[in-house]
Amino acid sequence: QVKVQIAVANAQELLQRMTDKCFRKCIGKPGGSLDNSEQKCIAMCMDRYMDAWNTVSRAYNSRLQRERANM
Amino acid sequence: QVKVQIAVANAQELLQRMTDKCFRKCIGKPGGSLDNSEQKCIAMCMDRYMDAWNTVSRAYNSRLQRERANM
Amino acid sequence: QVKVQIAVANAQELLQRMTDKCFRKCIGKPGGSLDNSEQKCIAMCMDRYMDAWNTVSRAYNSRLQRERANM
Amino acid sequence: MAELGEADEAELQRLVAAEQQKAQFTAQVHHFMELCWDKCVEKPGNRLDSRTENCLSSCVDRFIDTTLAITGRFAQIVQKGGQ
Amino acid sequence: MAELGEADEAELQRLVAAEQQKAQFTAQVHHFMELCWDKCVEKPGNRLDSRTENCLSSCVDRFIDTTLAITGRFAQIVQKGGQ
Amino acid sequence: MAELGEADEAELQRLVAAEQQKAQFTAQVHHFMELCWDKCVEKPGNRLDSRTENCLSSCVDRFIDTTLAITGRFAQIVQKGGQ
Repeated sequence: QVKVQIAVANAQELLQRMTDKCFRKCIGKPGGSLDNSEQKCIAMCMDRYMDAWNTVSRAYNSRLQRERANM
Repeated sequence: QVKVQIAVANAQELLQRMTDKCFRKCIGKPGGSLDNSEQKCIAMCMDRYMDAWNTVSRAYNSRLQRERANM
Repeated sequence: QVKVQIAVANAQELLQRMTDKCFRKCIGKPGGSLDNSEQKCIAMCMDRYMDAWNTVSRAYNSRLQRERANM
Repeated sequence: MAELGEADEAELQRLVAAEQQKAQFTAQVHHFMELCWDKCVEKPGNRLDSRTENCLSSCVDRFIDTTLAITGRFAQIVQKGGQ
Repeated sequence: MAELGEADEAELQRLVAAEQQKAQFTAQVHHFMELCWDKCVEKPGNRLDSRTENCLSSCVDRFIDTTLAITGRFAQIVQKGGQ
Repeated sequence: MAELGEADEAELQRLVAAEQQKAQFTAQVHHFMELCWDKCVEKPGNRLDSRTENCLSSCVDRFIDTTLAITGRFAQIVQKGGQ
């Protein structure tokens, strides 16, 4: 159960940061509702954010392994 | 007394954030003293920050109530 | 030993903030390695950051003393 | 200090919960201000004009819309991945 | 560990208070650096020229002026509101 | 709850250490995202193109290079100062 709690906390942290970044990227001047292009932008931003997260994790992980190999 | 402590902590947090925002908005290149226009800008910035705080609180509150009504 | 721990924690905090600031200042679009001009920029940025830290500390300290003298 | 009776304890818990909810509300308003102040207020003037007021209210609503959209889509992705 | 005598305890409290004050000073300097570094330092050069040095010192003083102005005005508003 | 035997305790410590390491890794990835997302991703498109992917990977590596450069230089300065 502790593991589930950690996973939930991690997901919340990720969602919060993603929401902040995508709100800043996709919403210029906030209007009366999310228009179509804003909705599309948010969906794409979210998918790209998770792609980028994976790319960054892989890059960090492989760097850690190279550093360890050099020690 | 606990309530007073909470109120003081809230006021301090508000003052700190307001000071940061108004310093960034009103002071371009910092000079030898706060000149007249900077002083006026700070006073107005502070009043507008509190107005904005109230507007945002009301908007958030009414959204919370609409969401609850929809559940 | 507590003092050493505090000193280490302070140095780490300083190094982290300095690294963030100098990375933002010196690395535009990250390339395949740190090129020569980026390396020089980082070294200078680091020295200037510590100079600036000392200037800011002195200014803050002398202001604190002036404020105390006025009380 | 005297021991708390059961009724007092329930009352105390209710008070603590109410304070926590208020603190959460306040923290959220600080967060909105962080995002919406720079988006909506350019030069602070003599009063908050109606355009700025509308921008601030819309900023709150659009941010919540964004949160709901992202959370909903994320839940879908997690569910599909779990099958 | 031996028990602390009263004198030692007072000494310990003094030390803790001094460390707290230093930590507060350091935290405040970090905060000034956050605000003033980007305002005053453009491209880091071979030394901190006097214009940048003056900008940094003034930045600290103007920020403290701003804090005092806002805190004072806020106290006035609270007092008026409390009447 | 039954008392933990020595073997269980060692196992528990190993698990806690592993979770801490994972949490540190995740926190570091959040930090990279904070720095690299704005540097590398302009308008989010239908997929992460290879230029953006390279930028993100290089961003991580260059940031670590910067950290090592600064930490090494700082250690040198401290040692010289300590002589």
